[in-house]
Amino acid sequence: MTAEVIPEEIYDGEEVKLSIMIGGEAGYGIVSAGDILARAFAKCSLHVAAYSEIPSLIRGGHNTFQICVSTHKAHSLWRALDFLVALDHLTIDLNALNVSPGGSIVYDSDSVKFDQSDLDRDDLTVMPVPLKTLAGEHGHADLMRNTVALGVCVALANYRCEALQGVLREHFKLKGEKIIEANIRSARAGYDYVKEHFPDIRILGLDGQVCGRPHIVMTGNQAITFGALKAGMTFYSGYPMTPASPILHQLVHLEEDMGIVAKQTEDEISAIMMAIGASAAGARAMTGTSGGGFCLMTEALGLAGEAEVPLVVMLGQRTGPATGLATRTEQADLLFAIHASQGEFPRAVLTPGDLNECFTLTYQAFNLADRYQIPVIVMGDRILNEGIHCATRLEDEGLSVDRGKLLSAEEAQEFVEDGHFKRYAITNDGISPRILWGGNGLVQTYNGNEHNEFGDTYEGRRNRRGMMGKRMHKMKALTKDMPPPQLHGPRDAEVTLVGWGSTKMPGREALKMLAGEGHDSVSYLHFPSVWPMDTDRAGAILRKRERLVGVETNFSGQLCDHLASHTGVHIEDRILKYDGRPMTPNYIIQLLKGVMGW
Amino acid sequence: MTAEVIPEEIYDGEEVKLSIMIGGEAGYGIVSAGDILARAFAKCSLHVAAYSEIPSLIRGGHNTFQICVSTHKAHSLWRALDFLVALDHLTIDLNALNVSPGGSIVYDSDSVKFDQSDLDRDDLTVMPVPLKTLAGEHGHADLMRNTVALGVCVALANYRCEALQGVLREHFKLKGEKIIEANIRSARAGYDYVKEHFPDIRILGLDGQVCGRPHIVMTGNQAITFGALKAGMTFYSGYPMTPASPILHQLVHLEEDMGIVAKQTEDEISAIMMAIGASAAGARAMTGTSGGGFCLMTEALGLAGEAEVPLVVMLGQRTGPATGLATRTEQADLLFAIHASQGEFPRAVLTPGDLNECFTLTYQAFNLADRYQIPVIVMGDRILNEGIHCATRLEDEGLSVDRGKLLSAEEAQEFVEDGHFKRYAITNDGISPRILWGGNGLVQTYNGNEHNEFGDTYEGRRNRRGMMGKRMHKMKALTKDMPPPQLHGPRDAEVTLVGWGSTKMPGREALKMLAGEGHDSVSYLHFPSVWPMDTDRAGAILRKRERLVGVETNFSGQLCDHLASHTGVHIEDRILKYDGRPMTPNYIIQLLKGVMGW
Amino acid sequence: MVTTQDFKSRMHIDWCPGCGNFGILNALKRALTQLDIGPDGAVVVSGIGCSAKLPHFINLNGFHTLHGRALPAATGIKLAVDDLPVIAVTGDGDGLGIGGTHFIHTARRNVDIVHILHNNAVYGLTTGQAAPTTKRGMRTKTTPRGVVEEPIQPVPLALVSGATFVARTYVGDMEHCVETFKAAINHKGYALVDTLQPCVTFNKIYTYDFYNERVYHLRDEGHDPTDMKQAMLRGYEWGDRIPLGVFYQEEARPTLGDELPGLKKGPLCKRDISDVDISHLVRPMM
Amino acid sequence: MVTTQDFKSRMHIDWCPGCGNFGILNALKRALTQLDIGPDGAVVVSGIGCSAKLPHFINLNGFHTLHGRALPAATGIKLAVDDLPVIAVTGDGDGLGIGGTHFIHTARRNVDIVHILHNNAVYGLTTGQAAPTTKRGMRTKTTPRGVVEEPIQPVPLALVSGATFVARTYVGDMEHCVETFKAAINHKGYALVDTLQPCVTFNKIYTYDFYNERVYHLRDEGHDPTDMKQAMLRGYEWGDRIPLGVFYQEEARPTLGDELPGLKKGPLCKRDISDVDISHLVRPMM
Ligand SMILES: Cc1ncc(C[n+]2csc(CCOP(=O)(O)OP(=O)(O)O)c2C)c(N)n1
Ligand SMILES: Cc1ncc(C[n+]2csc(CCOP(=O)(O)OP(=O)(O)O)c2C)c(N)n1
Ligand code: SF4
Ligand code: SF4
Ligand SMILES: [Mg+2]
Ligand SMILES: [Mg+2]
Repeated sequence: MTAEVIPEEIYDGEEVKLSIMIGGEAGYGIVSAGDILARAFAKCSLHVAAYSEIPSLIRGGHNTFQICVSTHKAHSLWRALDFLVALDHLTIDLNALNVSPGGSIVYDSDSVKFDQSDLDRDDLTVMPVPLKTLAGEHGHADLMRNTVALGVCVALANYRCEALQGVLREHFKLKGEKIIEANIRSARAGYDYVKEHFPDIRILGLDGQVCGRPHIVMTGNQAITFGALKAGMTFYSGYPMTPASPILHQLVHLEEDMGIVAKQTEDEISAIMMAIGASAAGARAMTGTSGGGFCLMTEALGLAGEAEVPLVVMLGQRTGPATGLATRTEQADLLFAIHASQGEFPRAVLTPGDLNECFTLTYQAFNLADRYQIPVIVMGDRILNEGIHCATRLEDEGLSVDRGKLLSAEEAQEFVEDGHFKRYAITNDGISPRILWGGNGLVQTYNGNEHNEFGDTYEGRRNRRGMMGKRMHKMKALTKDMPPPQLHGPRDAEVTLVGWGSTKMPGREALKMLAGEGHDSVSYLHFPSVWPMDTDRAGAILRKRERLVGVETNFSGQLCDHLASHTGVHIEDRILKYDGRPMTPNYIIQLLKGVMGW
Repeated sequence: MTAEVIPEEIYDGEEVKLSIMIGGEAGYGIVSAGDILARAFAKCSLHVAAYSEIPSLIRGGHNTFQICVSTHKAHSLWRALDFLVALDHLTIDLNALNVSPGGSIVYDSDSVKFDQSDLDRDDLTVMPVPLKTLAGEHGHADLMRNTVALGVCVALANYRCEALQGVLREHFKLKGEKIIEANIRSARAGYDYVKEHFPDIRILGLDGQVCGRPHIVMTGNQAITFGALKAGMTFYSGYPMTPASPILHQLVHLEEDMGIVAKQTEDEISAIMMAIGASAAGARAMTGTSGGGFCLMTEALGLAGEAEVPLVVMLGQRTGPATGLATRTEQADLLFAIHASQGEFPRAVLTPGDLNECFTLTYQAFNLADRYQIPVIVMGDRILNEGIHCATRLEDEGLSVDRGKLLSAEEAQEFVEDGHFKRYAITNDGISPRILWGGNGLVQTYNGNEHNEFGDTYEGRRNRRGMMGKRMHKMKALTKDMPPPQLHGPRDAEVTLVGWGSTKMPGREALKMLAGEGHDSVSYLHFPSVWPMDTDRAGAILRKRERLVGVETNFSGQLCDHLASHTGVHIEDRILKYDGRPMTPNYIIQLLKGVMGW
Repeated sequence: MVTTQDFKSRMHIDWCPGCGNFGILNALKRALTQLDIGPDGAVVVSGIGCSAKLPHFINLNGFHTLHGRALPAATGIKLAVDDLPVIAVTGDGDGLGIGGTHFIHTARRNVDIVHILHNNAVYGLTTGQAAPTTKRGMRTKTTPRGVVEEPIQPVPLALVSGATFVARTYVGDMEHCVETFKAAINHKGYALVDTLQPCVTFNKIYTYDFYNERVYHLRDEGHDPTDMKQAMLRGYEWGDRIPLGVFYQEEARPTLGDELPGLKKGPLCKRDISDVDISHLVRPMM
Repeated sequence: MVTTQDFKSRMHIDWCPGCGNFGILNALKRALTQLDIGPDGAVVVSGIGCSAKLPHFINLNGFHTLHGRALPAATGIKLAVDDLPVIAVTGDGDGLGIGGTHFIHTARRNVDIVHILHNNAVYGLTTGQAAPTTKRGMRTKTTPRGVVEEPIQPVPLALVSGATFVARTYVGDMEHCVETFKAAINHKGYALVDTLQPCVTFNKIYTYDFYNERVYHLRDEGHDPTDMKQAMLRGYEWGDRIPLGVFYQEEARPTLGDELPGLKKGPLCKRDISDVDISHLVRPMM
C-alpha cells in the first residue's frame, strides 16, 4: 500500500529560468499582453507559468502579470523577478523589492516619472523606454503601448522576436491585417530599442534554448473545459463568478461547434438545478462556481445525493470568507466541500494540481458521477483556474466514457415489476439502474425525499435503513476508484511536504529549487483527491515518511485536519498562507528552512 | 483539565415508570391529545417525555404519540410500551411488537375490527373500548374520541382523573364552557369504562405518586424561544421548516406582548439576511431553520463571519439528505454546521441536550454572538425541538446580558480617526468596537469584502493578514467561553458513552436502566458544544476514560470523526442510528451489550 | 390508445379528502389521455409541498425535487430531452416565494414547459402559514393579526415577466381544467396555468363556495388573448368576479430551445459521446 | 447644515471614468444634503457589483453585503432602526437576477426603504455578461449570438409586485435624479427608483447618447401617478421614447413597520434588554 511514485523529470544541461512581471493600471491590456508573451515563449517549447493579479474592479486599479519561463519545467511561479516592466509608477512601488539582485526595471519613460534614487537599492539596472512614443510611431500610443512592452521583454530575454510575431498574428487575426502589422511593428520597435540602447544588459541565455518536447500552454479553466467536452459533457449551466466564469465564456462559443448547451442562469441555484435536471434526463451535465455560489448550491448537492443524479460541480476557490478578496486565490473550502449539505450521502471530491490533472480528473469526474450516480466536486482555485500553465500534452490515454448503469429499455426489463421501473432497486453494489425518459414503455421516478425502490416517497424504517445502506455502500468501490496520493521526489526523503490541489505546482518547483541548493532529500506528497479516501492506505503512506510538513494556501491547514480525522496521523508543522496571493516555492522554502532548522 | 462532572440524581424509593402510545390516522388530534396527557402527568409532578411521529402529510397518514412517565426522572422515551391505545388498525400493526410482556392494547372497538388471534403473541391483554360511542354520548363522536382515549389512559395508569380535568380546562379555555364540559365528561366516560370493565388490569402504582419537586414541561422549541426572549432577542425572521417552525409560530403571538418583531420571509436567504441587518443595526436577532434552509443560509453565515455581525441561528436537524424524511429526527449535520460557508472565520456551535440546555445555551448564544461578533449556531433536532420534555426549572441563574463591545458614541471616540469610526479596529483581543447607527455624529461601515479598519474594501496583503489574524484570534478567548463536556455517571466507569445534543437524554436514561440491571459502571460524556473546542482539555478527558463508545443518531459518527481530527483520540466503537426514529435507551443498551460482550 | 387508467399509481393518495389537488391530478390525467400522451410520454417535475407529491400519485415519469426548484430542474430536463412534454407542478409558496426568481426568469426565457401553479393561497404541507398569494388580512399560523402584504398576482406577474401563455383555471370546473392543461401542453413555450385549488384544511376563505360564486370564463366575454393590454386588465381582476381562461398567448416567439444551436444535432440525452473529438480545440493551444 | 462635502469619502473611486455610477453617487449626496440628512443620518446598504461599491465612495453609514441580498438586509436594518432612512442600492443582476424574489417580496411588503436600482443592463463587475435587463439580441460575454430572453422591465415588475412608489430617473439628467431620490426618501413605504446608468465599458447599446435621444418627463405629459392603469401603460414604454419620473405613488398604504405591533415600544435597537421578564410565559408550562 503505497503512494503512486512520480519520478521528477531529469533534464540534460543546467536549467535556465527567467521571471518577468508587467504591471500597470487596470484596463490597459496587461493581461492579454502577458498571455501573448507566455504563448510566445511556449511556442518555442520553453516551459511557462503565468498569473495575473487583478483587484475586483474594472479600471483604475493595479494589474500585474507575471511570467516564469524555464528550459526545464516551470511548475509554478516563483517570487524573484528578473525584469519588472512598469507601465505606471505603482508597479515599481509595489514590486521593486521582488526583483532579484542584478535584475532590471524597465519603465515607460513617457508616463512614469522615476529616478533611480527613489529606489531603496542599487543592485538593479533601471531602463527608461519611451513605450508610448514608440507605440505612437508604429501603431497607436495608448492601445499598443503594451505591445511595445512585449518587444522589450523578448529583447530582455534575449529571445527571437519572430516567436512573438506568430502569436501576435494569431491573437489579432479577427482584427485585420492592418492591426496585425501595426502590432508587429510596435513589438519590433520595443525590441530594437532595447538592443540599441541597452546592449550590455544581462543576458540570460534563453536564446536558442529549446526544451525537448513540444507542449501546450493554457489555463486550468481551459483544461477543465476540454476535459469536460472530451468526456461528453453536453450541458453546462453557470452563473458568473471568478474564477469559474471563463468556463462559461468559453463554452458559449462552442455551442454550435460541439453541439452543446451552455447557459447563464439567474443564480447558482438555478445553475445546479438545471444541471441536475439535464443529467437526470440523461445528458452529461456540469456546473461551475466559486465559494459563494457553491454555498447556494449545497442544498441541491444533497438532492443529487438523495435522488442519485450524476453531477459534476467545479468549485473554483477564491479568497473568503464571504466576498473576501474576490479575485484572489485561496484553498480554504476543502472541509466545506467534503461536508456541504445536510445529511449523509456519497460524493467524490477531486483536487487537481496541474494542467493535466485539470483535464484528466474532470474527465474522470464524469465517469465517477455516472458510475456511482453521485455528485462529484472538482476543486480548483484562482491560480489553477485562471493561471497559465504548461503541459506536455493533455493525457487522454486510458480514459474512456463509462456511463455506468444507464440501461437501455431492454436491459431495464430485469428491474420492472408490475410495469414499474425500479429506479432505486437495491443491488449488491448499491448502484441502481437508470434509463432515459421517453417512449420506451417505462416510467421512471427520481425523488429527493426518501423513497422505495420505485422512487415513490416512503418513510418506512426498514426501507430507510436499506436505502441509506445502499447509497453509502457505494463509497466502498468508489474509494478504490479515487486517484491515489502521488509522491514526487525521493521515496525516502528526510522531509515530505503534504499538499493538495494547486499547491502541487509550487511544491514541485520547491523540490527543484531545494535540490539546486543541495537539499535533495525533500519530497512532495500530492493528494489529487481528498474524499472518499482509502484511509488505511493514506495512513500507511503518511506513516512511512520520516517527517511531514503540510503546505496549504489557507489559515488552518484543512487537509492536515482532514487526514488527522481519518488516518490518525497528525501533521503538526504546517506551512500556511492566507493573504490571497498564490503559494510560491520561495515561501515554502523559507518556511521549511525554519521548520527543519536548515 | 477535566469534564464538568454532573452527579446523577438519587431518589428515594423505587422508580415507577409507565409508557403509553396513542396512535391513529393523521388529522384526528392525536398530537394535541398526547400533549394534554403529558401535561396532566406533569401537573402532578411526575416526569414525562413525549414525542409524536408524523409523516410529512396533512391527513390520512399514521400519527403516533408516545408518553413516558416516571416517578424519578424521565430523561427520554424508552422503547417498551405498557399500553398501546389504537384508534386505527395500523397502530396495532406497526406497534404491537413494542408492547412489553404483560402490557395491554386498547383499541376503539367502534372503528377497529380486531381479534386477539391476529396478534403473534399471547402475553398481552387486549381491551376493546367503544371510544366513538362513548364520545358520541358525552360530546361529539369524531371530535372527542381522543378525549375519551385520554380518560382511558389515566385509568390504565391508575391515576386521578382530576389531574386531566384541569389540563382539559386550560386547553379548551378559548372554546367556552360547553366544550370544556363535554371534554371533561368524555374523559370521565373513558376512565369509568376502564374501571368498570377491566377492574383487574395491571396496576402500575402511579396513583398517589408525586415526585419531590414541581417542574415544568414543554418542547425544546419553547425552551429555545424562552431562552432567546430572556436574552433580549427582539428580532426573529424565519421561513417555515420542520422542526423549527414552532419557534416562529410561537413568537408571532408574542410580538405585541414582548415588543418584538417575528417575521415570516420569502425564503431562508431573506430570513438570515434580515436577521443580519437587524443585528448590525443593534437589535439582538435570530433565525431558525432545518438542514435544507441552513444550506441556503450558508453564504450569509460567512457574511456574518467576515462582516463580524453577531447572529444566532437555530439549526433544527431532521432526517436528510435533501428532503429525506422531512418530519423525522437525525443528527447528521454536525460537520456541515462546523464547516459551512467558504473561507475561514470564527463561529460557535452549541449542541444543547435537554430542556434546560435549550434555554441556557440559547441565552448564552446571544452573549457569545455579541461578545465575539460572530455567528453562533444552536443545533437541535426533531426530537429535541418538538419532543416534550421535563425540567425542574429553567435555570437563569448566572445568566446576564453581555453585549460585548457595543459602545456608546462617547466610548467610541477612542476609535475615531479623521472623523471616521473604525468599525474594524485592530485590537489586542481581536474584537473591534461597534456602535449604533444614527444621530451620533459617527459613520460606521460594515463590509462582507475584506476591508481596512474603517470597513472600506481593501485588498492589501498585510491588511489581509492583519484582518484574518484579528478575526481568528477571537477563537482563543471564545474557546474558553464554550460550555465544557459534562460527565454523567461515575467518574471511573468501565465504559463511557460519548454523544452530543439530544442523545444526552436517551444516554442518561440508558445509564439509569443499566444501573437497574446491575451495570452501574457506565458513564455518559455529553458535549454541549462542539466548536470551537478546547482540544487539549477534550483530549485529556477522553484519554482518561477506560473505554469509549460513541452514540450518535447518524450514519457515520460525526462527533467521533470530529474528535479524532482535533484531539487525536479515535473512537472505534460507535452506536449509530439513522432510520429517522429517535435514539432510545433500549437501542443503546442493546448495542452496548454487543460491544462490551455483556 | 392511452386511457386514464394507465396513469393510476400504486401509491395511496394522502391529500386531505376534498383537497383541490385531486382535481388537478384528474384533470392532468384526462388532458394527457386526450392528447394521447402515455405514462412514458412526458415528465412531471415538482418542488416540495402538498402539490409536489403529485408525481407519486400519477403513473408518469417524474422528478420530485426541492422546495422552490421545480422550474430550473424542468428547464434542464426539457433542454436535454427536447422532444418530450415537461410539466412542472409547484405550490404557490414553492413557485412564487422561495422560487420567485426562477418564476420570472423561466417565463422570460420562454422555455417550452407547462407550469401548473397549485394556487391554494396558503402553505399546505407545513400546516397553514401565509403564502405569497394569501388574501390580505387572512389569519394564519404566522399572521395571527392577518397578512399585511399585498398578495402576489401570478397572472400579471407572469405577463410582466414575458410569459407567452398565461391562463387560469379552477379545479371546481373540471372541463375547463382539462381544456386549459391541454392548451398549455400544446403551446410552444412557457405556459403558466394558475390553478385555483382550494385547500380545505387551511384556507377557509378561498373555498369552493368562494370560487363557485365568482368565477367566469374569459371567452364568454369576448376576451382577445393576443392583446396584452386586455390581458393585463383582466389579470388584475380579483374580487367579485374572477376570470378563468387564457389571458394571453403569443405563438410566434421562439422558445429557448429554438434559440440554442447546440440542440440542432438532436436531443442531448441521445448524443453519442463515446469518442468526442476536441483536437481542433486543443491544437491552437500548442 | 449638511453640505455635499460632508459626504466625501476617503476612498479612491475606482469606477471607470465616465461610468453612470458617478451620477448616482453625486445625486445621492445632493439629495441627502437638500433633505438635511447628514452622514450619520441614514444607512446605505448594497449587494455586490460595481453599484455595490457605493457605500465606500460616500461618507455615510453603510453595509456592503452579498450579491443579491441588499433588500432583505435593508429590511432588517429598517425594522431595527425604525427612524433612520435606509437606502438599498443594487445592480440589475443583483436586484433582479439572483435577488429577484427579494425584489418582489420587498415591494409587496411595503418596507419603508428606498431602492436605487443601478440599471446598466449588463453585469459590470464580472466584466460584461448579460443582465436580466439587457436588450434582446445584445451580444455579451455569455451571449455571443445575442440575448434570447425578454428583458425584465423593473417598472412594471415593481407595479405588479405592489410597490407604493415606482419611479425612473437617468444619471444624464442630474436635476431629475436628485429630485427623484428626494421624493423616494420622502415617500413612506417601499420606493423603487429604476436609475438608468450607462456602463461605458460593457454596454455599447444603452449609452448616454441612446438615452439622451429618448428620455422624456412623465410630468410634462400630464401623467397621473395615482392611476395604476396609466402607470402600467407608461411602464411598458421602452423604445423611441423612454419616460422618466414617478409612474405611481400610493401614500395611504401602511408600511410594514406600521403593521408591526412590536415596534410600538420604540426602535428595537434602543430597547433595554438587560432584564427581560418572561415569567408570565413560563408559568403556564408548570
Ligand atoms: C429549503 C426549504 N425550506 C422550507 C421547507 C419546508 N416546506 C416544505 S413545503 C413548504 C411550503 C408549502 O407551501 P406551498 O409551496 O404553497 O405548497 P402547498 O403545500 O400549499 O402545495 C415549506 C415551507 C423545505 N422543504 N425546504
Ligand atoms: C453568489 C454570488 N454569485 C456570483 C457572484 C459574482 N458577481 C459579482 S457582481 C456580479 C454581477 C454584477 O452585475 P450587476 O448586479 O448588474 O451589478 P453591476 O456590476 O452591473 O453594477 C456577479 C455575478 C457573487 N459575488 N456572488
Ligand atoms: S393541507 Fe390543503 S393543500 Fe394540503 S392536502 Fe390538505 S387540503 Fe390539500
Ligand atoms: S464596468 Fe461599467 S458599471 Fe462598472 S464601473 Fe465600469 S462603466 Fe461603471
Ligand atoms: Mg400552497
Ligand atoms: Mg448591472
